[in-house]
Amino acid sequence: MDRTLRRRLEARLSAQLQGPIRQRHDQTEIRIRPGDVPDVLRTVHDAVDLRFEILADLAGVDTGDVMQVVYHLWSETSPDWLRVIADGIARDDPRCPSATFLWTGAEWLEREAYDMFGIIFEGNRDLRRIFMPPDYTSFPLRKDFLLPDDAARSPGEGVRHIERPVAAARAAADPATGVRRARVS
Amino acid sequence: MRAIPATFREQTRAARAFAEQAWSGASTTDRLALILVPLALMAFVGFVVSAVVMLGPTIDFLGANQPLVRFGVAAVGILLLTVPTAFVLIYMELKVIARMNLRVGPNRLGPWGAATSMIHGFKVLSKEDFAPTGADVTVFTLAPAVTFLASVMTLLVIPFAPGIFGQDLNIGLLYFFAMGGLSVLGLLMAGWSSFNKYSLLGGLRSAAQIVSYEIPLTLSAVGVVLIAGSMSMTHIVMSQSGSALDWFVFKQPLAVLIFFIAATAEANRTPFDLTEADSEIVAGFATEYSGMRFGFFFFAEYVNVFIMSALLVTIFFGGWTAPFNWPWAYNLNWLDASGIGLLWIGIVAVVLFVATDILGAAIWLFGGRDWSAPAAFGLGFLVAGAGVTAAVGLACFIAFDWVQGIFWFMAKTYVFVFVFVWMRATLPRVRVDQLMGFAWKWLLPAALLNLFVTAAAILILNQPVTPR
Amino acid sequence: MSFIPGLGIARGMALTLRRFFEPKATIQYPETKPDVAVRFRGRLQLLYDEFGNLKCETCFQCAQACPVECIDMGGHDTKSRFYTHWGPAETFGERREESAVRRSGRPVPDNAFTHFEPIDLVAVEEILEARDYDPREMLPILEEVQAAYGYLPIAAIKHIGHVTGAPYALVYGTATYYSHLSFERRIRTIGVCRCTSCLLAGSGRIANAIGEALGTRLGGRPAGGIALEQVPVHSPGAASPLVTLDGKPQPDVTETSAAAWSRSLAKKSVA
Amino acid sequence: MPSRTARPNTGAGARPQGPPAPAQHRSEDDPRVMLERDINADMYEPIPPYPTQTERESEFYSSGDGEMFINIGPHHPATHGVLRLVLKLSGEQIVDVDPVLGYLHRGVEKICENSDYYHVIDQVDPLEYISSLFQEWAAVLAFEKLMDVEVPRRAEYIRVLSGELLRIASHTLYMGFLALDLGGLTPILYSFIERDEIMEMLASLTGARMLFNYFRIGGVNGDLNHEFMSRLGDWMSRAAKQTEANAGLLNENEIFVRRTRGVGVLDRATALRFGVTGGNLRAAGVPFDLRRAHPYSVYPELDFNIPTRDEGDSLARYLIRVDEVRESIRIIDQCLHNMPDGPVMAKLPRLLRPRPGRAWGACEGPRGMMGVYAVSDGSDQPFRFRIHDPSFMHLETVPTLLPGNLLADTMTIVASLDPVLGGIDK
Repeated sequence: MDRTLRRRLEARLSAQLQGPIRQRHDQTEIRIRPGDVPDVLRTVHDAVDLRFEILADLAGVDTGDVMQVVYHLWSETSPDWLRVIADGIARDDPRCPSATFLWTGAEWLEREAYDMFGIIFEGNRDLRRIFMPPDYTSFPLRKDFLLPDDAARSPGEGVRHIERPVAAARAAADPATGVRRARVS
Repeated sequence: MRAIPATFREQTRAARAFAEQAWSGASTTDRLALILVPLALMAFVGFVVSAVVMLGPTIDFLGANQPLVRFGVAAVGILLLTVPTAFVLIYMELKVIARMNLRVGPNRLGPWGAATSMIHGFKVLSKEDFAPTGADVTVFTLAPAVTFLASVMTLLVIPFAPGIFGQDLNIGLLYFFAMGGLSVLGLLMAGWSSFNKYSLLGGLRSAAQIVSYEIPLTLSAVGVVLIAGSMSMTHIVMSQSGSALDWFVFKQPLAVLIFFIAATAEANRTPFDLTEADSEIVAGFATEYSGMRFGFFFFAEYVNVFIMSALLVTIFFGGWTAPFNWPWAYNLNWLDASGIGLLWIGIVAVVLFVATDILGAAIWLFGGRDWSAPAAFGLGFLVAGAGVTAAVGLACFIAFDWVQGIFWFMAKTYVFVFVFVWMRATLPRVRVDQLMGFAWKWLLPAALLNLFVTAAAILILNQPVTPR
Repeated sequence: MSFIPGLGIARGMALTLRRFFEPKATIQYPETKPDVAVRFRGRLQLLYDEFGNLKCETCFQCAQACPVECIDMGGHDTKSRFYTHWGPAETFGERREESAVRRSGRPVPDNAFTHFEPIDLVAVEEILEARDYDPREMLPILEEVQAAYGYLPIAAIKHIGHVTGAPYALVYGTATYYSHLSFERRIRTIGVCRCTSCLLAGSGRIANAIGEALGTRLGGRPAGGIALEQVPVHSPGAASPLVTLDGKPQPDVTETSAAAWSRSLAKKSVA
Repeated sequence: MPSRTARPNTGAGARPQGPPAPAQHRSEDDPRVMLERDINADMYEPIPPYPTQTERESEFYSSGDGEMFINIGPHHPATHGVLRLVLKLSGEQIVDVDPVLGYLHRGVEKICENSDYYHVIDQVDPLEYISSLFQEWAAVLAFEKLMDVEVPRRAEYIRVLSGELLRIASHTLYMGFLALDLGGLTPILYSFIERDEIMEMLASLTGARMLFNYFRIGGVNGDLNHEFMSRLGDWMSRAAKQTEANAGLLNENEIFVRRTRGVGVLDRATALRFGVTGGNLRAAGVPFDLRRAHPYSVYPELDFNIPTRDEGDSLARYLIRVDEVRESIRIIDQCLHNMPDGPVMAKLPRLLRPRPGRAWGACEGPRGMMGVYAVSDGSDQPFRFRIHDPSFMHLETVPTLLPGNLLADTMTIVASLDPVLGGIDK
């Protein structure tokens, strides 16, 4: 855990931060609004005491209530991974600014996130399906996309050999949509 | 004791009854024999009679127009030669590359997998032979034939041995290069007509490559023409007879290098096999081909390798001449040059018989208890036969210069075929622009330089090498 | 790249020529088999020990754990009551229509689980909470579950096996080992007294007769919904031998009529 | 491909208002088109493989005169795996490229979200089938951070040992395939001899030949055994010499050097912008190697160098691999020398229920950074399991590197970037 990185980040990004900076093991995690993604990424990329130059990963997450876009960054100024979570993206119309203005390589990562979660990255000039066929209509990694054969906590559970308790499933799942909701914030 | 039937009617009835009984009693094979044997007898008698009658006129006719006969025989012989040559080369390539890759290679079909390429040929024959949608079917069908014939026709002027060649043209070299240049036409036809982008690229590549490598190829051979003072292949070979030091490789070292590289490109071999670069354009001009059409391309490729090696040997490595002076003269006078006479056949037969008996008896008596007489004499026959065959072969080798010639020619040629295969096993492929750049920037100036130096040397020394 | 042009190529050619004569790495497969590592896990076969006994204990764990569902095990349990099946659908046809159903987004029917009705597992959850999900307390857990439901539902056993982490086979084995745990709802109970007077009066023979007729034994598993148990205390004033049905004495059951009576009883209970 | 008629959304989520799709064309690789249309020159006019949606697509699928489209793949001798490159050519010169992915997509992330933490490890195995241990390694790293598991030192050393062995195997195969795509037949077979030896070795260690399901959360499955050690000793005695000899077939070959030098130059800035990692980034002059840049196992205790080169061309990418093989042999030596005793597994419950949280684990694979982002919601399955594969980022640079080169350089560049489609398509 890199305390100095936490101080530096607080100094730089006090305005955009949502909630406290969490640190665990070798990871430092900040949460921002999706609108602030360009400023924050620009800051952590360019600021002399941060210089997070390598984009390790860009992942979409569907928590069941909202969508998230998670960036993992690496810098030689810190022994920690920096995890930037753009939180609170609406599930019915998920939109997020693109990171391609900094990392051209984010283009395909965003394509993948769009393909799997339907998150639309404004500013990405090649936002189309990358894995799924182009006429595919749904987004497989969403939590309401059920695999009836062996998906736990899904209407089809118990018919395959990976079985889950019904009560726990009903408790964990929203009775209306059957969406498995995260107990993570 | 049956009574002999009196009247003719009774006789016929009895005969028919006997025939019907025999026929109904006979099995299928017997019936076949009953039908075929008389037919065969009649055919044989007819043949003998016609031969006796027509022998004189036939010989007169053949003697009357000998060149025509010679050409026909040569063409047929060469067409018959190509397929086994291709089989041998394919098997050789499989095996040699495998061994260089630390593999064993084909070893299941036939002894040491020797039948592999033959089985491949049958497989290719048995495959469906289709033309893709949108192909220009006429050109698509003609292209393999053109390629194959172009490479086969060049064999006509290659002297395998003194007296063993299709035609001794006095423009043999020119004819060779002309025919070699014809093969690009077939590749281009194939690439264009098969309506496939890969094929198109392959065809165009082959056109550019062969057209640009024709020039250094030809120019490097012109030096030899200057020295030998003739374009006839036989003449060129004769002019470098003698020991290995008389070969043109020592008079034209640069030309040999240029010729070898250009020949590699001409035969579309690695590292210049851009026309069927499988990792770039799937199979080049042959992408859409299948069945025997593809087989023709395949044969043509390997026959090309053989021909290029043969030409290299012919004009630079002394063709069918021995690498050292042979101690005794050809055509020993106690052996008629026209071939082995009846006397010799008799001698060979007697020697074989006697040797078999002696060896068989020796093995039977002293070879231990476990030798039965037939086994012993069979082995004796094999050993004696091998010995006699070797002896006769050696005698022929000594006696007839054409046997010697074929031996040395084939030996040299297959050395260079091995070098081609060896290069394919080792080298990666060059790029198109590097290929063309190499041809135009390096090979062509080098060939011209070689040509000028040769001409200057001949002018200065003022003694063109005359054949012996 | 070396300064002399062509030197690298020459070196390469030399290397290949050397390899031409070196021993080859090919393994002629059918003649010489390559040696398989001792630890190799790749073979799917039932192994036998040195005495020729089958090593497989049919614990179904391989079929449960197989990630690609290539292991398929099925069959009846030792009492041949319940058909158990782990793994994918047997035939290609089944699998195809199953995947079609799956694509359509509906639950996939599997014939192997027709007997397996889901139940309300709240009680099981409470019991497990009380026992702290400890697989070592399997027997009390199972007893309490049977007390709660009156029998052991398969759903409950699967649930217990899952949440406690104990393999299903273990729970199932425990449940089938102890004779007082049963998978069947008990409908009626026949009691036979074994006090001295009743034994003298022949209650032992009656018990045997009833047991043979029902296909069970005294204190054994209930058969056809009828359990055969020992009357704890000889109810006062009852004649010997004492045979009770759901606690009510049956005075007219004697050694001769016991078998017929119990058979008719079984028929009625089944119907 | 499924039919092009729009189907109702099977996922219950409302579909976001994506970019509008214009009228749909029939793709050219649809055989019915070939049969229907009469044969003439407009067969060659560009038709997008599916309806154009984005700016980039419409730019790509509009061709000038003399330009033609050609498909490299999905089934082509030179594409590693099922990759499809739509090339826009003028003559033999490449104008533009559009890689089409997804022919190998298996939805492993979804499968992993629906299986236990134990099952995840062998689900991620077949992704990077050339070097599967590293994907497992990233997964177990993330899970161990998620569950605060302490891994025994011996297990760590065994991980490093097997990982470096597999790195050597992968690099050897890379050299062979690069040579094969350049037209050389022999090096690939020499590489396969070496790799096969290593694979047999690892089979005797892990129990499987290619998809070793070996790493476990908190250790490894099974300790070193005698068979493995003896095989390893035999191999190590000749490994250095053998690899040198095999590399000597290519390193100095003029044709090979001319084919690769200055081809597909990936300079430092571009590599950083594209998120390129691993040997391809080090060939561009950035000494970014997670084994040093973000030490994750016993690597801090080991002594090895990070080879880097400044010219970022295919030759540099190749030579970097050659050097890394030497370094890996050194690492294996050190592992064998100071291999500690002790257990190889930490004590763990049979059913893992990590407390809710997020963890990111990354390790340095042969091709670059293998990453895994795991989110737990307290249940026995990862709530979100994200797999990051380096080949994905490397393949993304192809549209930048190819234009201006010749058709033959496609194979050089793609092979020198060393993508594995199993990892790319997930």
